[in-house]
Amino acid sequence: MKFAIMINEGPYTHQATDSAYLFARAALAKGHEVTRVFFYHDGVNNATRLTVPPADDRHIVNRWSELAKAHDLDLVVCIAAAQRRGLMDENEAKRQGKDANNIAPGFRISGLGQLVEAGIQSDRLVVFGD
Amino acid sequence: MKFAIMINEGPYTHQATDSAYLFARAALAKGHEVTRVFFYHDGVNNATRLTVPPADDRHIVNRWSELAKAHDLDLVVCIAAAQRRGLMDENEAKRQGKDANNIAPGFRISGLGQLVEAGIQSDRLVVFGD
Amino acid sequence: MSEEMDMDEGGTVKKFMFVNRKAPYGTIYALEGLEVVLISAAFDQDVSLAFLDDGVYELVKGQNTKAVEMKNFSSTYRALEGYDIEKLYVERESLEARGLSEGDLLVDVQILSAAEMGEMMAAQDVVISF
Amino acid sequence: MSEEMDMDEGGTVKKFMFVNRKAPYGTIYALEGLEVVLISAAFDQDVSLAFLDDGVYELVKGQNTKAVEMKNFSSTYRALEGYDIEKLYVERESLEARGLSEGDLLVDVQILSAAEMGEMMAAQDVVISF
Amino acid sequence: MLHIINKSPFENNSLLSCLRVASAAKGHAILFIEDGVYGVMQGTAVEKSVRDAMANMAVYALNPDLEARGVQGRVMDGVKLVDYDGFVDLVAEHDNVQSWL
Amino acid sequence: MLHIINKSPFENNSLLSCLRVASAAKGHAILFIEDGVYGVMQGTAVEKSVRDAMANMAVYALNPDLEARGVQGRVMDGVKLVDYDGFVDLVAEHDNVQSWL
Repeated sequence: MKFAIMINEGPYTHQATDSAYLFARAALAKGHEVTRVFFYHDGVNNATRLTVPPADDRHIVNRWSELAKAHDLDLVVCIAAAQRRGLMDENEAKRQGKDANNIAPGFRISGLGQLVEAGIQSDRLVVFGD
Repeated sequence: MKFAIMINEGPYTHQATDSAYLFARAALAKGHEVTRVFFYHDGVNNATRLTVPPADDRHIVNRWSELAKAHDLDLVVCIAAAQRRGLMDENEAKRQGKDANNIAPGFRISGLGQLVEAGIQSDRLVVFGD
Repeated sequence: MSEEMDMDEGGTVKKFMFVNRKAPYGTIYALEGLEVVLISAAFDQDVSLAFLDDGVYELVKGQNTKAVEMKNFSSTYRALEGYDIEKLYVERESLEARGLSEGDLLVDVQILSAAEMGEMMAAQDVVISF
Repeated sequence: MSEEMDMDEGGTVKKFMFVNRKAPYGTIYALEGLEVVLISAAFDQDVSLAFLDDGVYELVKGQNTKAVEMKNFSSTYRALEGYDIEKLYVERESLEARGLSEGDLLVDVQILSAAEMGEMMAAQDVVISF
Repeated sequence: MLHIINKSPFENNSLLSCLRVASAAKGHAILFIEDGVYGVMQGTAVEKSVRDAMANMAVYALNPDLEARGVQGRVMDGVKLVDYDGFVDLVAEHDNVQSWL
Repeated sequence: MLHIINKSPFENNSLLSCLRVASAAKGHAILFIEDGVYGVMQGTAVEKSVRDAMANMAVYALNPDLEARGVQGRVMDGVKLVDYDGFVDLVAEHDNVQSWL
């Protein structure tokens, strides 16, 4: 079955992204397809490569990057939500005249249409948020 | 009178930082002193210079930087909360081996002791959060 | 970055419901939720909006955000009709608990009982909440 | 970056209360709140902790976070005594509404009625909530 | 002591918790801000709780937040409206402040 | 339809709203996750509401979240415990899903 996942909260602050990750991993292990993970609202904060969590804690961002690599997942970060919160890739930084960028490997920035599309193309859309 | 302010939520996501800003501005206009603004939990996300909010909306980060400049405010970002969430200045980026940094002008990164100190040294501490 | 997808999904039309349960301004969910709704109009799906709990406050007339210095987005609900989004459902019990009636709202809506709202939700293909 | 301040504030001792009203794990407030409490111990202030509403869940015995892959921080409450933080107040009404009793908690606490809790709060110099 | 409520009482328990703890004694005041201001509207499911608390407590609401939400004309009698200046004054006038987050 | 509740019913109204909307008809199920799992504990102020809803609704709770919070031994009779695998199965078995955020 095809699952799409929406994540509305940032890493560590809310358990939403933990629950979504463990759900996605379980779905993949059972042979389901995860067609897209869409990061919206504060969920875009999961996509920064600048986090340095305590050594004895999980690394939420790296965990997503690794899952994406292992299963060719499409991790999409909403451009509008990302702009409000200071998440950008190299292209976007150039376009906005910013001197730095912070997107982690495996994430891509795109439009809100990708969420609606995921809803159309998947069998189920599950929202994780606050 | 000496006020200290604590902000626990990020920009745009929650009204906490708006309320804190308007409170601080009003306090300064009335001749009070704002001894420190301490950013904790997701509040650290107020300190990124990479936000690009819609043109017809307020620019929350710049507004803090400008208020700090005008009134010599001490805007302190908690180091532990910042590390979890991907906020860092140039020194911290070097120390952590990261290739980018994102702190906005007027903010400085420091320890949690700065919050307790602010509580000791001010007449009132007001918390804005979720 | 408006790389919208191919709108033709082989004629798939799904029932999408956007569930609004949060008040405006205190948090950004109502505003960013509305941004998804507007995008969804481009996909020719069967779109409806549900307002219950504090979500009914999104539709209250006479919002004036001048003194909080935030963007007033309430007029956007009036513009939904122009996007052919005309199915707006409001739960009666939520209005009553808040001392509100249909005349307090800034758009025409269909009032449903709690049980009718439950049936409406169950009939959807995709339910997106914020 | 532990540039702690000068601990000697001319002998000022203030009454600090940290108010815990949120459950652990669902959000990070309980964990990051505890980090502030530990730092406060270095400042020789009169520190107390209040647990009410869902904050009482922070103290429930037998937490095991293995399957959610999060850090179990509940043992830290047991360590507070070693930091000379011994004033832990729990509101009786909050326990009762949740079907809990003193024996379910992992540390010794003082149980207060709602009214007693209100008096305790009013007697503080600084109240920090998360 | 000044208590600050910033959450809608229809979504969250913070107002009722605050009243449970603070309304029995004299000397406590409440300021409603942000989504908390819905708590001072007339004709709601929580009106009676707030009215009862007003026997002991002074009750304030932040007018800019009421206006933002379009509810400034529906405030219960006896609630005093303040702007950000008045918010600052309230904090200064009370010995301590607690935000019920 | 599968309803997901992730907030404590003592802090937030989402459980009671879900029950108001969904418990009258057959065919709805609820899964409690994250802080929502406090809603399936015995002896609480919301136990009766949940028990009443069980007449029409199947009720599930995510065991990893119960264990994290130390409350896995206090679950009401009739609540079915699932792990993340079971969570995936529940989503697959129901035609649609709504998270009560």
